[in-house]
Amino acid sequence: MPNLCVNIAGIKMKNPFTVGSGTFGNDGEFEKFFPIELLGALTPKTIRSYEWPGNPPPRLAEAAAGLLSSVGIPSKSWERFVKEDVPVLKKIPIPVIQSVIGRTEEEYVEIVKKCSDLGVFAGIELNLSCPNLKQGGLSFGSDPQASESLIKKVRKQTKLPLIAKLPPDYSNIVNVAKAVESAGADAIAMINAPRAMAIDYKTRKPVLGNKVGALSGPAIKPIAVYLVWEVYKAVSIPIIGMGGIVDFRDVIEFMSAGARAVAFGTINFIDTQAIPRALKDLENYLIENNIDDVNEIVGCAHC
Amino acid sequence: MPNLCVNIAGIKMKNPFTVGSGTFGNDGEFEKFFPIELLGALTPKTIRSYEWPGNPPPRLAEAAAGLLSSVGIPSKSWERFVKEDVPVLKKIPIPVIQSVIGRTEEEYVEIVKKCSDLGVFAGIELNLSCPNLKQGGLSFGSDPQASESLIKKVRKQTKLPLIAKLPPDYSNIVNVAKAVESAGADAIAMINAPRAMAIDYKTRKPVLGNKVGALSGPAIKPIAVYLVWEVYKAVSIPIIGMGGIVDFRDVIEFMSAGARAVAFGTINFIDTQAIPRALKDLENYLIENNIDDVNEIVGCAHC
Amino acid sequence: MQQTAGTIVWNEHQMEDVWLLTIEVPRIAQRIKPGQFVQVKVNNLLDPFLRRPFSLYRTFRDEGKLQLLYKVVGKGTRLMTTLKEGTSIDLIGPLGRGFTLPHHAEKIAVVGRGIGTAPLVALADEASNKGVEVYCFLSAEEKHKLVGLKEFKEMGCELYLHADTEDNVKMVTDYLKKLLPATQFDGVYVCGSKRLTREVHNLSKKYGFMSQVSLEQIMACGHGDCHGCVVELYQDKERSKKCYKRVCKEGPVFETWEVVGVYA
Amino acid sequence: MQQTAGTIVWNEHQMEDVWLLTIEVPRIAQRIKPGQFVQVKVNNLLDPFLRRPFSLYRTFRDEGKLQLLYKVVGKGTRLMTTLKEGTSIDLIGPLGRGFTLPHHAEKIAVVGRGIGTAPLVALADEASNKGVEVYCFLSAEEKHKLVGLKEFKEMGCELYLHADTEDNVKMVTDYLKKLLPATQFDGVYVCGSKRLTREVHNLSKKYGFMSQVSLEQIMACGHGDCHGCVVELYQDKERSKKCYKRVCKEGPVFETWEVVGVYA
Ligand SMILES: Cc1cc2nc3c(=O)[nH]c(=O)nc-3n(C[C@H](O)[C@H](O)[C@H](O)COP(=O)(O)OP(=O)(O)OC[C@H]3O[C@@H](n4cnc5c(N)ncnc54)[C@H](O)[C@@H]3O)c2cc1C
Ligand SMILES: Cc1cc2nc3c(=O)[nH]c(=O)nc-3n(C[C@H](O)[C@H](O)[C@H](O)COP(=O)(O)OP(=O)(O)OC[C@H]3O[C@@H](n4cnc5c(N)ncnc54)[C@H](O)[C@@H]3O)c2cc1C
Ligand SMILES: Cc1cc2nc3c(=O)[nH]c(=O)nc-3n(C[C@H](O)[C@H](O)[C@H](O)COP(=O)(O)O)c2cc1C
Ligand SMILES: Cc1cc2nc3c(=O)[nH]c(=O)nc-3n(C[C@H](O)[C@H](O)[C@H](O)COP(=O)(O)O)c2cc1C
Ligand code: FES
Ligand code: FES
Repeated sequence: MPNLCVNIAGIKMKNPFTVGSGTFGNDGEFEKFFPIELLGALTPKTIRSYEWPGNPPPRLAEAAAGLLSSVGIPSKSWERFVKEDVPVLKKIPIPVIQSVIGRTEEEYVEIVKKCSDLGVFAGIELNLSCPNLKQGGLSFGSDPQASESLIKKVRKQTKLPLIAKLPPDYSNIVNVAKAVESAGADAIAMINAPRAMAIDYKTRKPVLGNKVGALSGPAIKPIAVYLVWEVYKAVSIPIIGMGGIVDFRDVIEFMSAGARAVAFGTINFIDTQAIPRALKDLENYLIENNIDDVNEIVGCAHC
Repeated sequence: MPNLCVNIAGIKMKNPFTVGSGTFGNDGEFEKFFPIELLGALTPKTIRSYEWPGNPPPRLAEAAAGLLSSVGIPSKSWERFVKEDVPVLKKIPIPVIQSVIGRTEEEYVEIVKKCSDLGVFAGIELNLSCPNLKQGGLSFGSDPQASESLIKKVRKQTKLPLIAKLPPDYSNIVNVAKAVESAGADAIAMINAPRAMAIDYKTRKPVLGNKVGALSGPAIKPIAVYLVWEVYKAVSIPIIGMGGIVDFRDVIEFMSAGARAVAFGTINFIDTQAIPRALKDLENYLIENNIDDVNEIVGCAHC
Repeated sequence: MQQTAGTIVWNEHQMEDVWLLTIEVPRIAQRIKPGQFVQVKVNNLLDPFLRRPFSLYRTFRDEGKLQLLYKVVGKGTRLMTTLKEGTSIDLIGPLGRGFTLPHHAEKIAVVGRGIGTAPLVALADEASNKGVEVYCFLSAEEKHKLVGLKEFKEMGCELYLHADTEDNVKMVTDYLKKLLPATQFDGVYVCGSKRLTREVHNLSKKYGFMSQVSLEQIMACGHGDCHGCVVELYQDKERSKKCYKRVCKEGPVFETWEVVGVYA
Repeated sequence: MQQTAGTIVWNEHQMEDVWLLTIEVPRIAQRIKPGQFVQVKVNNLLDPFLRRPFSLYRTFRDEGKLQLLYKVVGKGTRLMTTLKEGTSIDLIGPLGRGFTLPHHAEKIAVVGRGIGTAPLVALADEASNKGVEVYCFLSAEEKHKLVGLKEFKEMGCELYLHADTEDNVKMVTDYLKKLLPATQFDGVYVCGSKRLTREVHNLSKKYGFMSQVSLEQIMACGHGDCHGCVVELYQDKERSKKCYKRVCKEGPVFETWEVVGVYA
């Protein structure tokens, strides 16, 4: 059997598979469709340090080979999170990477400290890229200075591996990646869904309640693979690659471009069996191709 | 009959339809599938001031609801262009907008002057966004300073309407749009295809000869509409919108977002009748919706 | 709730643009309840990209079969009409919270308009099997577009019909109004019209019966994970605070008090 | 060249993973020549996104019909097997530069391997109709995978067959070699194998006959507009300079001297 374990900044994953934050599980229900142990790590939905309703409906529109969404990271209060979600997350038998967001540096610092102090997480993912918020997220992730300053502050709050989740920002992503690396981030997750929008041809008004949304799914895969390819050349911390992954072929594509782990996102909404199937297919692929260790394919398209 | 005429910086188009440079016609063959008079304007493939072979094959890969390509703007010599192409372009009974590119400011200046002096073009489109070149194109279009400086120099060479074609660059596009406007560009064409890539899961190497390519087609439409929406808010020069247009509904979507004209791109490769059909459908739509003038829908999603 | 492959038993045109799809899929058919729905993958391509949600229309538990009644409105439903007998179809279900039929219910009313009548057929079926008396109030633009007539008749339901073209002053709930309060309903269930939902809700307040409505919203996952299908509803019976609820998870069946004044 | 809807007359499984598609489409069928191809829209969805190119296999001009012989290799061709008799299919054609049959040709040879034999059937058909004698040299991995046997026989061609499994030292061109120079060919046409292309080219240099090869490359438009389907070939007979040529426009049929040493 080939080795499937990967190590993301000290987080030991028994295979390279995780999920895109916000695209898998809810209300403590992480095993609706397959045993959670199949995953290398779990990345639950981004939380805030305060209660938040999210964006007004409609929040979804179908796009060509993709999904347009503007959920806006609804969040329960910290108290309810601790009472309702943490006990469930504690019992998860694989590493849990909690994704967090803030509107200001202070809010990021607060939520990172709180999460770190809980002692249940294997790592913290900083969502620097939510495309559906007026404040926070993207305003950090598209600016090398702002993201560097933020990571430095947050770094002091936790010894846990810090993963910076970046937006698909062509001209800045390489500089932002370098900035978060030098500021002490341990890994990069990419890409978050690019900002996008649809207008109803009948009403000639935006389809989404929030007007602007984000595009995810297979439509964005060639963009995501390209950006992973570029960032891999620029940094030495590991990359968790995502954006349109559907099957094991996409997994190999992202890993060859430079991702050490991969996240299944939007496909979870449509094919709840995508992850178990891809895991089996990946194993078979490695065997058939005489690859002993999945780590061998990381970045191999660059040679 | 509703009015379909639009005016792009003095270029009078009898309807809002043009084609994405590089996606329609060739070798003087512009009427293979329908009479050219159906178009409001013709935008032939980008030319250089010198001969160029383009990128090595393979240049194409299929993507989800899109096309990945890396043609790299092959170009004949200026002499052959003048001898072989110009006589054909002269006879085109609609405005012809010639797209041009250079690797340096000097090359842009040279090709703009040469084209302007020919006296056959209704306007010149500056390709500031070719995603498949090592030099030129994108390096200008993703940088407000560089594009401003370039437009200023080029502006002096011609009295023809100057259209700046921009790349889909999230963090810079609004600033670049403002910069080209203030430097004297008369219109903006957007978007060019975003950089993208595919890796063959069997060989684990890039599929394209050029490794990196660009993604076009319906996959990118929600991104393109969003960027038009943002640029429309920032500038007052007209926008020629494109990116994944397939039918009249997409035309209305782009125009509602703020485009005054639209370009059909990749769809021309797949459905040679897309333009004539969309034109008829657009007319019917305007009639059914009691819209007297197509200009009324420009930007109407913003109200 | 599970994702599983069913086999198409038949797919036949019913009337106008309404089709009936019969699927053999025991693992869902034996569990699904009236008001719940399934998420259908229309083909195995990326276009259309999302699954399409359809309510349970009828179920034949012993045979492991269920039926969906669907109206052709766009790309996905148009493709569904080409599904062939004997081929396989990928479903997720049962999904959502169905209708509540009170334990000792004796009489209920269903109020449906157009294709919105589909889930009410499932409910009437279950209720009449349990010996509950079912009154049906059906509405449509035109008489020949009324949905479920034959089925309700076979179940022995009392029928009240209304078509806009024949009498556009009245509403089908006017018949319901006339029966009240003489006839006592243990529950009134509505689907397919905001106007009828408001009417039912007003009558429920006046006469004190339970009333539920089944909502629709565009969905991605259908199983609570994407938070995309929310509608704004009242949070509690006081109707002072509003909140977002997921149609696929907290619904698609809601109490009319949650809905009326916000979403309907 | 035009885009037009044809009607599927039949779509039948031939052998192994090879299918035969017969389309009634007079406007293309009456114009298309051997070696030319059509661009097929496999369905009317966005997946698959691109058209798929297929060479002319046979044409029945009087009936306005043409045939494509296709091998199932991926998503597009798999979907093509589901195309139903009587339904419509969208085509662009005729496309590309076909084979050149010299005016006073008396004898030609076709050298095909696997599904690459398809366009050679069209050529043999035209040639034998004009009274040209056709020698066929066919190769495949296994004997039962040889393509076009029945058709070539019906045309009265002389057949030379070769299967890797039965004799993997020899090549099918060895038969051709033996006939040379005693037999004089006015043209030799090859498709489906780089190795066979090189062999044919070497023989053509030695014995001075014209030789052409049909190439494949992934295509977007198929009609010269996208510049995506280029291959690197020799620019002129001196074979000193190379350049990019479009398979869909300058090809798919090239002279072997253009190809051998660069692309084959
Ligand atoms: C819980 C629930 C139960 C339903 N039950 C039935 C039923 O029993 N019979 C029936 O005919 N219809 C039912 N619908 C509506 C049905 O899902 C839509 O008509 C169908 O999805 C339209 O798909 P389309 O591709 O034909 O249309 P398109 O216009 O191509 O759809 C475009 C997009 O909009 C979405 N969409 C369009 N209309 C609706 C809608 N009303 N609700 C949710 N999403 C929509 C589609 O999923 C798709 O993403 C139900 C909807 C929901 C939410
Ligand atoms: C001029 C020409 C004539 C052809 N004639 C025939 C014929 O008569 N019979 C036949 O069986 N096949 C023929 N082919 C090959 C045929 O086009 C491909 O096998 C087919 O496109 C594969 O599609 P798919 O979706 O099944 O495979 P996929 O693997 O899903 O295709 C993926 C992508 O690769 C492209 N592609 C894959 N293989 C080829 C190829 N060999 N050439 C060009 N594009 C390819 C497809 O268009 C698609 O974009 C011809 C190709 C060309 C260029
Ligand atoms: C409905 C939805 C909700 C999402 N929520 C979050 C979130 O809370 N935090 C986050 O970092 N990313 C979020 N994402 C982004 C995904 O994690 C992922 O980065 C993106 O969708 C690209 O991957 P995909 O194309 O495979 O979905 C969300 C995406 C979708 C579609
Ligand atoms: C094969 C191909 C060649 C292109 N060549 C050019 C070009 O020469 N100059 C240019 O400005 N844009 C070029 N483009 C970009 C298109 O004009 C257009 O901006 C882009 O494809 C987005 O539109 P679409 O999605 O409708 O194709 C090319 C695109 C493709 C697919
Ligand atoms: S559709 Fe995803 S939460 Fe309801
Ligand atoms: S496929 Fe477009 S030029 Fe050949």
